[in-house]
Amino acid sequence: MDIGLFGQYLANGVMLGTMYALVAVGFTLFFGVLDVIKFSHGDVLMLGSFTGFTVYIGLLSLGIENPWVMIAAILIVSIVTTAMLGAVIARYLVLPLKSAPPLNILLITLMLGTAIREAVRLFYPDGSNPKAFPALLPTASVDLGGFSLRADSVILVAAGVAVIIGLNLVINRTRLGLAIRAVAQDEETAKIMGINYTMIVLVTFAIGSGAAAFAGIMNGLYYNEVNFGMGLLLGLIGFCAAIIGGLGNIYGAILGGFLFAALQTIGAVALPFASAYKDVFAFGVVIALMAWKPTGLIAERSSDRV
Amino acid sequence: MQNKTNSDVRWMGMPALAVGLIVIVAIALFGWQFLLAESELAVLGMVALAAMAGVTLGKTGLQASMSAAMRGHARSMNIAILLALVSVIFLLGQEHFPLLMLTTTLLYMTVAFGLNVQFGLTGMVNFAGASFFGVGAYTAAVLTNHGAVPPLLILVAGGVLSALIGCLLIVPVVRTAGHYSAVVTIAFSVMFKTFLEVNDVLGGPQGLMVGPMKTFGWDFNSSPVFLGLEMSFYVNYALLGAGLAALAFMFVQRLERSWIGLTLDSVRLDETASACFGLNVVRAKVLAFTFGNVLVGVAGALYGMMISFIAPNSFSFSDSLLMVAIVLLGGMGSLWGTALAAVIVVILPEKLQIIQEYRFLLFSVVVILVLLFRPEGLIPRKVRSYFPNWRPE
Amino acid sequence: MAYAGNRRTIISAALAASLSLSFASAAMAKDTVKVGFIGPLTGGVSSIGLGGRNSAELAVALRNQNPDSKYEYELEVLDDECKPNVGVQVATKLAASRDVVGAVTHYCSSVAMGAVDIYHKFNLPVIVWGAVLPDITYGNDYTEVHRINGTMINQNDAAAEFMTDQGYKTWAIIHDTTDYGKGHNTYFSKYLTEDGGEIIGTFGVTSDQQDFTAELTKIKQLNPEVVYFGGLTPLAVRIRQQMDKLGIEAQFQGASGLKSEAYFKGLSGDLAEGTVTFLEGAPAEKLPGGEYFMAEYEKADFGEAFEAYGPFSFSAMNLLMDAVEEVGPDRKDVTAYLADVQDHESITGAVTFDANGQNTVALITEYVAQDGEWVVWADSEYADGTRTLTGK
Amino acid sequence: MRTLRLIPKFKAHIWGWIDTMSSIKIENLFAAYDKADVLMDVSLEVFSGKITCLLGSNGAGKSTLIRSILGLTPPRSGRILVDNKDITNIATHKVVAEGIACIPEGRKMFPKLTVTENLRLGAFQVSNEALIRERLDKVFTSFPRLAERRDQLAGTMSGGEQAMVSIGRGLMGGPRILLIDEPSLGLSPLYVKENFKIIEGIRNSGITVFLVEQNVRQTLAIADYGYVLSGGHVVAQGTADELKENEDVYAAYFG
Repeated sequence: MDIGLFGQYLANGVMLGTMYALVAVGFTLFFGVLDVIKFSHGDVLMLGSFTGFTVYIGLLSLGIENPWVMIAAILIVSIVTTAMLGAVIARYLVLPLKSAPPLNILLITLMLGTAIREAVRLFYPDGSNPKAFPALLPTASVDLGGFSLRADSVILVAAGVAVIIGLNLVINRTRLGLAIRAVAQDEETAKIMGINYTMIVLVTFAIGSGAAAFAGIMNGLYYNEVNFGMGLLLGLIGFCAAIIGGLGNIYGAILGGFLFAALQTIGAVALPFASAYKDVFAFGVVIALMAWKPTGLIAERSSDRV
Repeated sequence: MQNKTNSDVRWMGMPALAVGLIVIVAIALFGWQFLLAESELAVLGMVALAAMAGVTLGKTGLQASMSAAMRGHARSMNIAILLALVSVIFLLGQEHFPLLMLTTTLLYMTVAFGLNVQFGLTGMVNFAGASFFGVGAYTAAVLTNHGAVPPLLILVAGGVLSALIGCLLIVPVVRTAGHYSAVVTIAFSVMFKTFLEVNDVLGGPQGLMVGPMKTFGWDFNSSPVFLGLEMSFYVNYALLGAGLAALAFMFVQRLERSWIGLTLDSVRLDETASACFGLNVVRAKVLAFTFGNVLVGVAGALYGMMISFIAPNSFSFSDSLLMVAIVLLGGMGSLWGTALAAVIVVILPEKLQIIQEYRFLLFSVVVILVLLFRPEGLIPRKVRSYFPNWRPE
Repeated sequence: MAYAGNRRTIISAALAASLSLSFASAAMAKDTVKVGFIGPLTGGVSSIGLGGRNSAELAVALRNQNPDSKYEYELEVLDDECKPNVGVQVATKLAASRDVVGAVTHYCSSVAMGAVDIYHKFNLPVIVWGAVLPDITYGNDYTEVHRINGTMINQNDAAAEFMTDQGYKTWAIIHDTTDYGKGHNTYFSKYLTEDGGEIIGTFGVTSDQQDFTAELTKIKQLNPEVVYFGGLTPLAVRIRQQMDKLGIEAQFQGASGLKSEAYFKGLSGDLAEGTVTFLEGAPAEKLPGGEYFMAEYEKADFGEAFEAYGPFSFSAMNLLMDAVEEVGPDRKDVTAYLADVQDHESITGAVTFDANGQNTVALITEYVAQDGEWVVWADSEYADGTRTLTGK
Repeated sequence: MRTLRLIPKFKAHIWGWIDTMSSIKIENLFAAYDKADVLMDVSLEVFSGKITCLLGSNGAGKSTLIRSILGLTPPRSGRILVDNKDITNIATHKVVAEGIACIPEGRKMFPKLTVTENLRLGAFQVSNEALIRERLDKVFTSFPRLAERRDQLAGTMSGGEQAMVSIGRGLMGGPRILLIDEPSLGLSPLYVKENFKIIEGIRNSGITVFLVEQNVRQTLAIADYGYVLSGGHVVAQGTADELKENEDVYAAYFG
């Protein structure tokens, strides 16, 4: 394979991996603090990107057209709204079920995801059709031997990686992060330390959902298209990524995200059979990985959380 | 309540068995009319009626009477229920669609009984129910199309093949726990459907025709004549479906009450402790997983023959979710709860056709509400009773 | 839609009677005849299903306003979710309901494939309004099953010929792995090879895929003149968008599933410009009654557009009601009537059913995307040379 | 059981050293745990600046009492007052804000956090960074071993070292009242002795201590006042000296 082509695959893979990792980090954070899987995550992401799209339409009607202003407004409104939604979900659907069997939370959030998806399809104007998300980033490209590196892709990946690093710093270096990690390891002792448990859970869900909104906007800016079903597969893949990395471990989520992207790319291009088998291949490898490392690549030991 | 003996539990002065029989007749009559109801007002009215009846009668002690009847007169009650079911099938005799719905419900019930062994008893998750259901249906398709395999054997083959395919997952499923094994089965579910679509050996995305069922010269797709009336050919499938569901119920209940059931329970509650007591945890898990998949596969084979056409789209991840929803809604490990939930999950969206594109939204909201307010499911599992009539003094 | 239910049973009748007095009072001078519509009203292709439903509803409403019609028509609408098992269920429901005399059914081919058996079993005459798999009519000899739209055979034959005539030589094919996409791949590949085109790569993608960069990167390396996509609009939008991302400068060509307004709504900038697609029949405004249909549709103020197959649904429903007007509300008679339909006037052109119930008037229209709308090729600035397709 | 109250109810005023009011006052507390009653009509006081101990065997309800004070197991009825402020049924972090800290049973390290992070969590409600650093220095001075291992994960340390972290963590928030739940549990006798010395030191520095223990002799050696809990009831109370003299009572309870 020539270098240019390889570069192109690598660039695509990194882009996908960044998005998957952002979704997976959310799963890992939620699992960390509350031992739950919030399956509506993908649809919350979709809602984030639709919020962004709505902001864009609103700005257009106000006559604001500076792309950087638009991006800033889209990001802020979408992330804040989605973060709040995440906290509301945690408060009213997840926390009340904390003592119920974990499967119930899985099912209730799955149903919530369906409800969100259906609501957008039915109640968003013309919601069942894909929407053209604006290309707001500069599209200049550099041709590097058969592989065109576009400015918008570079910016998106850089921003995505920055968000992941930022999240990591928040978790590992701040007082809030310390509280989140404490809650993740031992809820009761964390309370005894004077940590407002409910608040930390809500904040964690807000952070995770905000990250999903960011991934949603990133998705929109990159593919220039959003649709009501986009969250379903992204959520599923994010969940798988979080699991293969090892639930509750932020590095695991990142590793899992990039690994899944790599598997899909390899499945599509480097294997002898038809590219339609790439998902079969990727999910097959996931199953094999689980047989080999039943608790994920970065294994969760005793109470290794976040 | 616990201290009373069975004969003490009375509702409106009637002995438990009488109450139980009356309730069964009432439910059968209601089900018969509900399956026939078509106008939206009738459907909504009947749903409201059922909900009201459920709430008010539960408060008047009917429930206690009912469970006393189930405990004290298990055999008579079970026979009565089966008789009621068969009567409903014959009452519906000529109504194709209600019979199709009823049979579908019975088959989903069978599936949910199978999944219940995995979820409810052993604590293993399986998000690939629809895939194993599909294995059964595809087995039926291939066997009816190629070669002259006796149909009852096809049902068995559906179960066996589903168990064999399940073996592919045994290693990762047994080694992992909780959310990790959820991912294994979810991945399998996605993989299975994509695989069917991508390759053309099994009909690809267009699907396959499934031949009808023929046993002892009795073509299941021809209409039986009963009391001089020509019945819907679905009567055949409904009867078989009822038999299958009853058999599955019996098997699972026996299993639950046996030593194996106790083993599965202890594996669910504490794997490490079970291993310390010398229980073979791996064997228990393999057994439960396989047993569940066999039931799912058999139901799938019958479903394929009844619906006569199958395609990968029918066995997607969201169908698996529907099956999991039945188990959780009913109450983990609770067979009667499962049966009730199967009725709700299969029939409600169908009866809600009237609200068309809004019904999935409504359905998901209903499930959320039930889980919020009845986290243990509609009819939570009771503590196992080995000797139904025996109570410690 | 269907208000008065089927009052077969004592209890539901009593309930309905007590609760629905307000509905029952509608004047009913004429006999009521029930007809059905089935399409995907939920899920990914629901926009086309809703457009079809609206069009069928419109046909019924217009007919009921017509004082000359002999019957009052009542439409029963069911949702097949584009899933075969659900399709079989609702088909059974419709077919088994005795007072339904005929129906206009199915957009998704796999659903239609499963349901035709049911219609045959219950002798319910149906007219398929959107599914394009040839086997639906040609794979059986059921007299009950008819189809008003063309099959993917006609479409791809025309498409291959048209594109090779434009002088293109090499193609890369992307198709989704549904029956629709795979069927299109099969027939387009067949006719393209016959017409001398060369296929340098074929890629199957799943119907919910978001990212196509892996496939497209490979396509970029293969450097075809045309990228053909066999699939529906949502995926086409993503693929076209990502082609641009990767700097692929090839002509984009789609199957009938692409011709939707959503294609323009989903694409930013002028990316849609110059895309060509092919559709059975002719555009609504070109059709004999097209202007009328569009005006009435506009007037009825449905929330959704009628989309590519709305006119087919409309004329199928009209054809069905014409049959009922002619021979009365009886399934066997309607089936017999439909078997002999020759040059029957409809807004999608004259309808003639062959022995398999397939409309033989295989008119295929070429469309090109011009300034944010689908323009018939012959009327476009591309045909007169003002604009050119990519690479020409 | 109630009849076993051998020692008359405590009268604060007759004790010369009680010149302050009680820090924690528990009135008629009933608490249930998984539907089984654990505490039945418990009333007691924790005296300011003293070590008040609560003795009882396994399952007597000692830990439930601590959990009730902390708001982890909300009582069914009764009141808990801290300096006459009612803290019954308020969230745990608000209880902590009242100046109450706890050294929980079994030390309860955050195993995947470093020693320093564990200690910092003890001062979670302190926002003054300089104050936190000052207290960290104090802890490291008192426990030089912890200073050596400040960046080690707490889960990898020995039981004795973890006990140090736990004590240090309890002091980091600068509490007025310290609840100590079974500090001797699972430690070697040497460490236990050491621990009790430290607790005495904590009291001497002016912090009110509520010590819950099974180890009667060593506890009474440092405590000022004590209660005996059995079957959810307070069955005996008195000054440490009084309690020591009634050893036959403890034989009945602790066998």
